[in-house]
Amino acid sequence: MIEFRHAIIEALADELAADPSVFLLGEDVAAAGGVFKTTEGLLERFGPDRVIDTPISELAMTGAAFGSALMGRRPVLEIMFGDFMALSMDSLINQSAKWRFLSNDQVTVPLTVRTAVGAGGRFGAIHSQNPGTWLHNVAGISIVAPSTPGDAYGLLRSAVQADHPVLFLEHKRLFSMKGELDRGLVELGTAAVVREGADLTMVSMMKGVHDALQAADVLAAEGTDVEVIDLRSLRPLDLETVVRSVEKTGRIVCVEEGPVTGGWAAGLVGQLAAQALDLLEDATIVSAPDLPVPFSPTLEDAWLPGVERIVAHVRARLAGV
Amino acid sequence: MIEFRHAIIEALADELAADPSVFLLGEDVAAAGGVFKTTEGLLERFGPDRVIDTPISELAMTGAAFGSALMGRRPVLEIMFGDFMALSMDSLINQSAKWRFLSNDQVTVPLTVRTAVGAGGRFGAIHSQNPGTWLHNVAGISIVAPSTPGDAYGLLRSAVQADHPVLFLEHKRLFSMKGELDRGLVELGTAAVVREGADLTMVSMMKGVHDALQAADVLAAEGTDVEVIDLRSLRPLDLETVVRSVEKTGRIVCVEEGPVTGGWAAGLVGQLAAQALDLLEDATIVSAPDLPVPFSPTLEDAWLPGVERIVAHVRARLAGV
Amino acid sequence: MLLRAHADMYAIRRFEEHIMRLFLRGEIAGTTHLCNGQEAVCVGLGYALDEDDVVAGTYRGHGHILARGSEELRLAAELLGRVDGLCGGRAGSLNVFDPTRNYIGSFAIIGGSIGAATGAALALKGTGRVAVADFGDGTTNQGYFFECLNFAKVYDLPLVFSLENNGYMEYTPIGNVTARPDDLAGRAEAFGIETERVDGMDVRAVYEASLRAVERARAGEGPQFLEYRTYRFVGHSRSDPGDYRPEGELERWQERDPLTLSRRALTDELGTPDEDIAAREQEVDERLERAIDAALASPFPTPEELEVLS
Amino acid sequence: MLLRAHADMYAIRRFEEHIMRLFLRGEIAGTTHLCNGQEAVCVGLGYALDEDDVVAGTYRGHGHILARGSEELRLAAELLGRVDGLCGGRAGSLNVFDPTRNYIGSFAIIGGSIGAATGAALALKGTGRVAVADFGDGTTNQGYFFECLNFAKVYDLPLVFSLENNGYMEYTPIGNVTARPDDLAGRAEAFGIETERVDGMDVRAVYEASLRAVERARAGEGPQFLEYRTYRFVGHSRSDPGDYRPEGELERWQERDPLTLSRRALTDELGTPDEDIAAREQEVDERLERAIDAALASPFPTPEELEVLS
Ligand SMILES: Cc1ncc(C[n+]2csc(CCOP(=O)(O)OP(=O)(O)O)c2C)c(N)n1
Ligand SMILES: Cc1ncc(C[n+]2csc(CCOP(=O)(O)OP(=O)(O)O)c2C)c(N)n1
Ligand SMILES: [Mg+2]
Ligand SMILES: [Mg+2]
Repeated sequence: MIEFRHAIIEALADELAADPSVFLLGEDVAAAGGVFKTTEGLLERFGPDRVIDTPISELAMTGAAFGSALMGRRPVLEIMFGDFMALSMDSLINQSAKWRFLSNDQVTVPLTVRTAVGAGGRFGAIHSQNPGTWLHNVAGISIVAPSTPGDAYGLLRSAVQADHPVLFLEHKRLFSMKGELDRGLVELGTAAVVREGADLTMVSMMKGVHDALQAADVLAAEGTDVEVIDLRSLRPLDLETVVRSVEKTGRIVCVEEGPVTGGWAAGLVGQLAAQALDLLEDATIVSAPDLPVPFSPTLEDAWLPGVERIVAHVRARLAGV
Repeated sequence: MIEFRHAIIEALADELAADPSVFLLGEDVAAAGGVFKTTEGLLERFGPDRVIDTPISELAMTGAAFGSALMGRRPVLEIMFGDFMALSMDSLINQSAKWRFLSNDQVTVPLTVRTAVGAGGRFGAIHSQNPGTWLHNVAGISIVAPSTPGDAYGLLRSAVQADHPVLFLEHKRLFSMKGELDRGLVELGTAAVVREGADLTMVSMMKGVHDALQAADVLAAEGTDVEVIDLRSLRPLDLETVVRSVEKTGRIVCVEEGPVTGGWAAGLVGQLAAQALDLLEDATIVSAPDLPVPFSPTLEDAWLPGVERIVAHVRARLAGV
Repeated sequence: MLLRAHADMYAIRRFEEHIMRLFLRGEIAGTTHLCNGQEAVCVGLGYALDEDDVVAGTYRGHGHILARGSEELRLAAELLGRVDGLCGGRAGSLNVFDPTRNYIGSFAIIGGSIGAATGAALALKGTGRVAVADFGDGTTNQGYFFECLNFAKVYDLPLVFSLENNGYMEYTPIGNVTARPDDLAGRAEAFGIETERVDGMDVRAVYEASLRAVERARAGEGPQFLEYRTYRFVGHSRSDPGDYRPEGELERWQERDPLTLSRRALTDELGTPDEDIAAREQEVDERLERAIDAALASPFPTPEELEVLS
Repeated sequence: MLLRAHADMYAIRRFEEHIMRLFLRGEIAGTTHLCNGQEAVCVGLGYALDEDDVVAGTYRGHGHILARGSEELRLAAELLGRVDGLCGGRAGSLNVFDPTRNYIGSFAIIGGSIGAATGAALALKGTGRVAVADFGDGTTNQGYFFECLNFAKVYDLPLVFSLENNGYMEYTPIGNVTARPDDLAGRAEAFGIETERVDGMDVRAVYEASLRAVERARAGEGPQFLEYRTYRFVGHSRSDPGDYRPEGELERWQERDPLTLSRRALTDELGTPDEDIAAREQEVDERLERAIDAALASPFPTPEELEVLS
């Protein structure tokens, strides 16, 4: 068993060791080992040319990571909190995501951007967001978001090895979570059925997957057999896995840690409806209210979808309320 | 009849005249009258304190617009091309959208951001994007996008008068379009049925609305009676108007100028399914391929959903293909 | 005035010590950034401002908020996430602010305070009011900073750039990632902005330099830039033990603790009796005790609030 | 070498005149930004670089691309949106680039070229290769610019900042929105970066200064900054008549047209016979004629390409 944050360190270490073109950059990632301790020990092992502390310059860092990728390097950029991604988006959207296409496939941009996301840690409105949806409509990048240490390892290695830009989201409430590490790679763009069930398909990501699994346990005791899918990838969406599940269950509930409008859940249901409307008996979304993430524990807990709300939602839905 | 760009000038002029706290800022908006000529004559009428040419400093401009709004001014910020919004997003997401909530409703942020968006003008991948979806998941802002001069006027005035941040999207291929101007205000967050029909609901925005109307004409000649909805607002979504239409037609086709994954169309269909699945006999999306906007005219035309593709899609769909 | 300044700095120090205790007791969740060591900047700058001048600060904002005159009870209640908080518990330490005192934000995005203060100054131009952008040394590598230097100078805004140079970002010494770290003010000079370097541990020096800058800005002489040399005696945030500091550095700076300096000046220069100082400090202690207790007695907001809003 | 430089500048001028004609004929759609007047920078800087040095430029990039040695036919074909274009027609004038010549991008986002070149320089550090960031005066107010000045200096990157100061943003004179517009290089000096101001109309001056800077960067002396004073003789982009210019300004600068200066130097200083110059120019004219014709003969990409890709 290994902590999620250590799985990240392991993946980075294995990539740094395997490929001399890989390097890390970010604020406080080298000497300090990262504010979430996800790069600890890497400076010592790989030296200051491979693990670089940067100034607080998100534009320069993201632009430079892109430029180095054009030269054949494989930068892994850490943006400390996902909320700061707003300062990185120009280079991601207007450069990294576009250059291969614009070059007529002459160049690739093997860039990985890692960032810590999500609410529930009492960090308030500007340190708790889920920026995956900000980039969800941008062609040319992948967005992945693991929920377990094993997936974190496998997806991060795949991200670093990919020849296109990948945004890699790390949920803050998972860093201390423990799980198995088999050092297997996980293909980008694939969802995983993490619990089989016949009555209803529940889709979530990151911390939400664990809530979904807990909710499934509660519901199982009440006789509802929930299949839980860890979407793992926002872009591309693995509709196939979802469709296969819904073929069996006919019902889908998505659990999203964020507002419904413009979120991934509504988009997933929409694409599902456009592709397989006939399969659907019911489709719903458990999401956060359309508000920023509040600081106060009582408010933040109310903001979050959580096991209780998920369970209550499913019960009501099945009861036809 | 008045050009779309003149409707914008009129709305700005009327707001500047009506409220001394309103002012405009942006690159080349004052002396030059804007690169799309949407602020022409306003410097002359309202002077350099109300119409301000800025340096090429999107971070500073957006941050300063926010700060001035906190002091009770009503800034109208022009970001020349929507693609450059990526440089403005930090202040919009992490400040403007959040401050009212964070302040416990003690302050408001009456900020309007105008920007020229959309493809079809042969401007290529970095001057043709639709950034509305980048902010679609951000609570605390409105996003509106008119398709006619009358709506441009009415929505822009409502945006400037609103006490919260509004992103106002102007499609480049509409600037020269002519239409009526009755100087009526249009409520933010409302969709409009722009053509009534019984067989199928077609939803689009901006330039897409005109394509949809043309497609509806073609289809009408073949006996298909299409209702066209101009969504006009990405945030909040006016689901009610859409539901009312689908109650009648049972079928929805969304036409989006952009990739389907992470787009507004999939989100709309998803929310519709979550709210009114029973109504839906069919739901589909005509969108762009999952690629940046290409420059070459042949490629750009193929990238765009357009009248022909819309018509072909509906025909195939109705034929059950 | 020095006795008052001493008491005000003392109050900030003690207030944050309470906060740290509440943190360790689990009463406060999340994170918090203390300005322990930097109180002279908060108070000296605060004294140089009028009530209707405007300040935009950072996540390290408690001291500045108190210097604006906000209620200790309400600040503490905010950090505790309670309804009586300055922001009803919605903002917390990272984001708390008090618009009623013209403290318009604790910006958790590096550089955000500068953009906002620039805009405030744009709105205040010609009114005789001044805006202050408070930020740290790490922020001088951020795009907002430079763009706003130019922006403020171009429009000759009544803006005071207030750089609290404590030598560190979170855990990285500023010199490691900064060109010419010993001349951060030189970056403002490149824009033709007047600058002054100030001993940030000496509340009188801070006050006098701040007053000069504020008055110049008020008089329409355009943006001003102050670099306060200071130090934080504690870690960057709650979880940081501050291991990255070279040996002896903290101790050297602690000799110049703003409270030590003000106490010494009171005694040695002004002949203030120790009892007077002690009496003022005790007053503060008791006041804070009451404020913290009252804050702890304030209820948490009810979740229904969110339902109403959305 | 001057004769060759003259011919190369002449080729850029004529190439863009062809492009303008194609625009007016409707063969090219969208927009385009000409470097008419700024050719000495393209050629003089180009000569100072080795083949495996790297250049990141802007939407005003045709001249630099040609200076890198890219084929005129393929550049023209790109602007026409044809399959033989450098980017298969996907990029167009605003975004065209040629990685085979180490010209890594025409960045349509102000400041983008600087970020990319900074990263290229990070990758090239220690290899003896150099990266160049080309950009305009308006770009010196942009966050990317400042952050990268610091970034490049901190890591001592082999990067040459190449500022083409033509005095204007799109339609706004740079002085209207810029603090200390006469000392843009001073902004780099604030970071301890070595700078040089260069007559950007004199191709020999450009070459010599560029060579000095490139060699310093190559030798590991860290980032260098060049400010070329230049002027564009045409509007910002296709649709701009350039009305915002004060009377007589264009004419004054035209007296220092880089082509006039090089022709004069060839004749007066080197005694090059007029016929030799004319012969070279005619050679260029004929070559370009052929290139443009060939580009026009190249087919448009078929829409199927998009279906395959997505
Ligand atoms: C845009 C952005 N990047 C990174 C951070 C994370 N961060 C928070 S505080 C900090 C250090 C700031 O240093 P400085 O400006 O010197 O202020 P100090 O903390 O010393 O007061 C960093 C990097 C942030 N909040 N915002
Ligand atoms: C981030 C961004 N903001 C605005 C623009 C629009 N724009 C294109 S060119 C230009 C002027 C640039 O001026 P300068 O840097 O001097 O370069 P020049 O055009 O003179 O070569 C502007 C504002 C842009 N492309 N990118
Ligand atoms: Mg600091
Ligand atoms: Mg220029």
